[in-house]
Amino acid sequence: MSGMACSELKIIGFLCNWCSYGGADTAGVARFRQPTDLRIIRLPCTGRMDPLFVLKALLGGADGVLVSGCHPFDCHYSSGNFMARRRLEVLARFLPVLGIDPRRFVYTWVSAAEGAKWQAVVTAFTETIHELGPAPRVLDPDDAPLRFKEGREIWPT
Amino acid sequence: MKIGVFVCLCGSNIAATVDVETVAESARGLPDVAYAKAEMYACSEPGQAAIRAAIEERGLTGVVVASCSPRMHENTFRRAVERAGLNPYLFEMANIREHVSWVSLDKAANTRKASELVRAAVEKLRCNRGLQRSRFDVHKRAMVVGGGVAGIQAALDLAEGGLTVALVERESSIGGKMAKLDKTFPTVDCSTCILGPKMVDVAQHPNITLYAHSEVESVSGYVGNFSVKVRRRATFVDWTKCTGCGLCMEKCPSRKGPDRFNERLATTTAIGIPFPQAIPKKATIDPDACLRLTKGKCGVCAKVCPTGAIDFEMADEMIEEEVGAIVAATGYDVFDPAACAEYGAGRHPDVINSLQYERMLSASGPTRGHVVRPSDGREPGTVVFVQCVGSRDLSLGRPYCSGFCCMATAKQAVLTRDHVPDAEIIVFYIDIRAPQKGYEEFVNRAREEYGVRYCRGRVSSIYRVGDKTVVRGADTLLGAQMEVEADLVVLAVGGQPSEGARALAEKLRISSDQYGFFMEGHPKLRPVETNTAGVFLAGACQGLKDIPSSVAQGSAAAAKALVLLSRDKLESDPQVARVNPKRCIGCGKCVSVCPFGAIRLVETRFGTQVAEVVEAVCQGCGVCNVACMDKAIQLDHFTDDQILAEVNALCREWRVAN
Amino acid sequence: MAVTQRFFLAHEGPGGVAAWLSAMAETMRVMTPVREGISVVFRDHSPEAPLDFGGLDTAGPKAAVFPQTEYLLRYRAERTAPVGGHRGVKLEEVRPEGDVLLFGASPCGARGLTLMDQVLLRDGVEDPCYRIWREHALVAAIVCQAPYSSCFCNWVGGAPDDARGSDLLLAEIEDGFVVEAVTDKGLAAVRERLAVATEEQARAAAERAEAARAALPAPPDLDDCPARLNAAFDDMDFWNEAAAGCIHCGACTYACPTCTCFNITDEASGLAGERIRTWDSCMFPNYTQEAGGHNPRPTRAHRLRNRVLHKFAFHPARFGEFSCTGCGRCIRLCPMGLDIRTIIRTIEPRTATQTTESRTGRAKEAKHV
Amino acid sequence: MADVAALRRTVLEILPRVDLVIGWQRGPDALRAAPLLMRNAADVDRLIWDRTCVHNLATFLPREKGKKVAIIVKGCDSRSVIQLVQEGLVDREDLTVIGLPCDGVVSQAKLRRAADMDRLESAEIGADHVEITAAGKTLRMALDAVMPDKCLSCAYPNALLFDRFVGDPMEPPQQRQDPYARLDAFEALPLEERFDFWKREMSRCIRCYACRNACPLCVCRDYCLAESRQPHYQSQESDVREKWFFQLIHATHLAGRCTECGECERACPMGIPVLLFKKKLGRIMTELFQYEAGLDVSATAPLLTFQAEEENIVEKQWL
Repeated sequence: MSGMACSELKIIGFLCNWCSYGGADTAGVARFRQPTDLRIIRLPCTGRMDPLFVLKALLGGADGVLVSGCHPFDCHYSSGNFMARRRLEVLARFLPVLGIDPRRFVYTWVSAAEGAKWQAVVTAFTETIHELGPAPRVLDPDDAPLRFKEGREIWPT
Repeated sequence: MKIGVFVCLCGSNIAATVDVETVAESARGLPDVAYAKAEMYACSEPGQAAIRAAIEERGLTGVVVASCSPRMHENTFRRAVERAGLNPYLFEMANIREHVSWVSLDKAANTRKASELVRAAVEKLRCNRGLQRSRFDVHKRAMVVGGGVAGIQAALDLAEGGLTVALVERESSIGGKMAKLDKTFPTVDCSTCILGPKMVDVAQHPNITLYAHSEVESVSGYVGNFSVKVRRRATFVDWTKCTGCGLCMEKCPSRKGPDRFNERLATTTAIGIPFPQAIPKKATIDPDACLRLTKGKCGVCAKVCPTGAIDFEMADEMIEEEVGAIVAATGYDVFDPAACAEYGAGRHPDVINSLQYERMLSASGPTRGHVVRPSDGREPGTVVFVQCVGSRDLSLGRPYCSGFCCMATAKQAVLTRDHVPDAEIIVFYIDIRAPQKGYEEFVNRAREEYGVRYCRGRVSSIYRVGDKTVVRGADTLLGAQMEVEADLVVLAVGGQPSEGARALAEKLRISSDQYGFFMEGHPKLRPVETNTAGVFLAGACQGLKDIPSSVAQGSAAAAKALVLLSRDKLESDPQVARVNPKRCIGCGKCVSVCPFGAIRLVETRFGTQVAEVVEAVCQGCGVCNVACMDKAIQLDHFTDDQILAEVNALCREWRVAN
Repeated sequence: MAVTQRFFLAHEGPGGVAAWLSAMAETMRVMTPVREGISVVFRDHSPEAPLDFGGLDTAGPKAAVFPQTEYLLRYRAERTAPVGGHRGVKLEEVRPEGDVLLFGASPCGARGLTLMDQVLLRDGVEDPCYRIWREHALVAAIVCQAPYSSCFCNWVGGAPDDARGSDLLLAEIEDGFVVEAVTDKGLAAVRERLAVATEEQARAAAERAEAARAALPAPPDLDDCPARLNAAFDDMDFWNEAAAGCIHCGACTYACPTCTCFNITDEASGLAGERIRTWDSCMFPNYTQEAGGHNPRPTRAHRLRNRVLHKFAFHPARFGEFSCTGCGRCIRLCPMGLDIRTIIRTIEPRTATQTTESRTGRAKEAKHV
Repeated sequence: MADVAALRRTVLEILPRVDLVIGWQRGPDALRAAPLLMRNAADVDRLIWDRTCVHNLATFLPREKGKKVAIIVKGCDSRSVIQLVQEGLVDREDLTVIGLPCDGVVSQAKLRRAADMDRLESAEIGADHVEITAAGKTLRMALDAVMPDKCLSCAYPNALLFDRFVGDPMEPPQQRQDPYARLDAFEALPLEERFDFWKREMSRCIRCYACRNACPLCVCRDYCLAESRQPHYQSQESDVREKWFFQLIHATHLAGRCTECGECERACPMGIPVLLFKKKLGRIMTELFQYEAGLDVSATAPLLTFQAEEENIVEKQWL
């Protein structure tokens, strides 16, 4: 299926519970329209964000990964986002050596109050991923073990 | 595991743009899911009853609710499943309202997205395990940081509630900004007359220990068991001996030190008591102004002091306080209008700020209550008030409304009429904000009964011509340029977090917003709690507010702390990091990254080192989990396997083709 | 079964390598050795890729009949009741499919297959997947012309032109290969397609093989090697020293043409999953790790001892042959420069007191790994 | 290079005070060495010191924790020791470091590319050349041509941490190659080619973990994520995704710790250039934090700390 035009790509978001998850809630409460590609995983803090989760997702079939947490100085745990910023910046700069387009990974800060910013971030990032198109696959879907193919038929195309 | 999935319609909030039946049907095809059903309102009593019934009748061992944000109802549902006998951590939520139904109208895409989020929740739940809360003892003592009116109220309520209280105040007297005010709006009653008795209560209350001229040095520990180091800054006067007689003040030859209480409108002695009603009423030496401390000469005060209280050798003292809860009430600072060069504050003598004017109006102030032009001491004929200086100004990075200045200006305009009956009084404003009880009426009285002229428009510049201060602005209602030759200009300055607020936030491990105001736990539902258990907020440090709101919040913070410490033991959040000692190699990376000092290395019986988490200190951020290379330390409820289960569940499906 | 018959496969031209491989590729997968950097690996044959017959394929031909990852079965849980509840499970055995020609293997690698057969194709405990792979594989080995410094096939009963394990044995001469059909399967692959070799060609090939054999240094006598190793079983001082430089990686075992150890894991995702057999190595600490926490081979010394004894004592005791083809891959690839030849040549039983001391030494060692 | 006799004398002097001394001995052929663990004086006779002593022996230190150990190190190896001490994985008090000056070793990979090393008959290493006789052919090569890249761009020829230094400290040799030359060349390729490159290279990997086990800073012992079932980061399958993901585990866990000693790549039996990942991370660490691992036992690794205002991080701006 890779290479075909896709109406929806696979974008995984990792959001800290206190700021960005709240910001995404705020955007929802305000009914700010957003593209539907993003699937959000809730973390307690971006300090919990292991760069390996991003790599796991990118090698596992995600077309884009978005991490969002509290603005600097606003971390619920005081310094989790500062730790995350270093780890994620290193990761962002590391991706090109793997041949992965660095635009497929973004980390940013959105507060619980910034519903409009969340909408802008999701929209812009989704647009970027659609411009880049489907990510190159490490494994051809047809070569993948059965368990990864299971579920392909759930959604009629 | 036997999992039940409940997909909420939320009336039409979800059902309008998500096909909930399809979501429930897809859930039935997920591993371990034994039951899936759509519910009209899952959070309602009938909805919760249905969940409990399903757990009991079908023997469910795990529950997923797909509904609104977990930030909204996770606790609701945790309690519901707990009542049915399930461990509350064998529960997961999929947010299909705020993140799905409300942000897109594409029903097919929403349904697919909701189903995938449910699948991720189910896959995570399959990795969950029941967590147990542990219990620990608490100190039945509270600390209040900041002795303004909010802190005073909190301290008094806590003390009346039966707790002992340590009240820490940076200045040498409590009272805060309110002590500097002449009158308060909208009743125009004497500020000192209503605050004074409360200050005396603080001094006399047997449950309150007052540390004035002191600051919080460091905070460690956790809810119920904070250990706070308080630095008592050297006063150079032994307060146990000082009687507050004031003789030293009369004799002190250094009289050029800035009078901070009087907002630098005057100078004062190097030793002194800031104002007559000060609590504690004890003298303090300003080491920067004292001749003895700066030049080694003088020492007059020591000679005249009848009790021999002067001690030039005094050094800062550290005091360790063990408390169960902390109320932060550090108030605010006024905006320094020197940043707005066009208004001439600091350059033109007859341009002062509203707090300075307040001191001028006060009978105990530097002019003994006479309204005068600072330049020549003459009574002003025209007084201009400029509103929103340092508020609602994007160019200064202060888009917020300071809240109290409209009313303060109206009050000062009214008082000006009392002091100078013939004065022309003009207020430049952008909007008038007077939403509380009696406020709007007060402003109208100022306009109508006191003849205060309100001009809607921003002032563009203030400059000096001869001995007049010219205020140039626009009256946008008339559409006319205005130039007023004023004798006195009062800038209604806004507020900002008090100096050192960020540093205190770091010590308390609470967060602050982009301006530095402390963040409450929830803007609506947890307005005095912070996200650090056991730390509460009162007054303007959380956001600028007027006296009644500050007092209310002081009482509210006290009530929250009293509720917390009414229990003999507290339960800890079980979402904490846990070490697998077999895996741990004892490298200590977790120890060095933990923001709470919650991890330590201990020696095993084999002589090797392993990490150990102090459960009650751990706040559950998970920074350690990432730093650990062999993943020997795992954050419960957000373990690697739980997050990977979600990642895998979301990645597994290949893209949807057109 | 063995009908010795010789054919000629030219380097170039109609009866040449390229043409023959293309013909073979019509009915089976063809894998040929390709040089990538400093290693030589078997890849799906591509007419464009230059073949590399210069030396040993780095990781041996084992993977062609004993893949590093083998899917043994797949399953999928299925809902039977309309609203969740009881589920059935659909199980499906996965079995290898399709023929494969492994062209250009080394004789020592090919001979490894016969030693693997002893383990995996024993009566009563036959490995069904391996059986199918073996039956479907056609092995064409090429006679070595000049031994490596790490080669010791003649120590363990092998030779540069050892035909055991091969279906076809190719010996390179000036303008092509003399192809010996070792098995009927091999014969069928060449009989219709290749010309019969001339006597002159056959003689040239034999001469070269003889020269290669002669180029190998004389082997030591290893007849008493199993006995010496068994006697030194408890001499942990010896094993500690032998394993001193070992970093317990799996390079030696994974490249070994006779190692057959594997691990079985189940992987699931959602309702579907697979049972997977993957290579394992006795050099890994986790290899003998027991669920209760005990590890009977706690140190590198224990693990190295097992590897050496398995190959030079235990296997010979059961099957009458060393489980080693002397290919030297473990020596070439060892990142730390360990040499198994040193061990099997030098080991001598020590006195009883030394052995007792070493037992205490073992307990002390165990704590630190 | 220092004199092996002097080195042996130093070892003999230290040996009575320690449980073991880690050095090198002759390996399977004239250009390969092997580690040597010396426990008594007789062992010291086998000690060698020449340009074949490539192994970074620091890899043996963590597992000898608790024993009194002496180790012989080159400049590059000493950085791994520093890093291990910094991370508390080795007790400095239990450790005696014998430092050496070194202006380069020989690379098996480069020798293999140039000569038939599997048929090596004899070799001689001169001051600026290597002469090899293999498969009957004699080849004389400049030393620079067969040195590992790390030696061509060496900035630390002398051990940085030592209790005893044998020989005279050297001036850093002239840099004959940019330390990131190979990375630059690789990064000049288009993204898709880089991606395909790794897919091809990783397909060769046999998951033997020689890279991991040779790494002096891979210290998770028996609990490597690559083989862990809980947490279950990856399966045991040998497809490219799993193999590549393991390399990424290894690389990310070395970020800010790796001294780029190159043991991972040297150890790889399949010749996969896995050092590129670490080189990239090393360069990122320099760019972002001006940090080089393994220089200072009291430094804090950049990923274990932060600055509220990061000088070199420009965060994503949204319009």
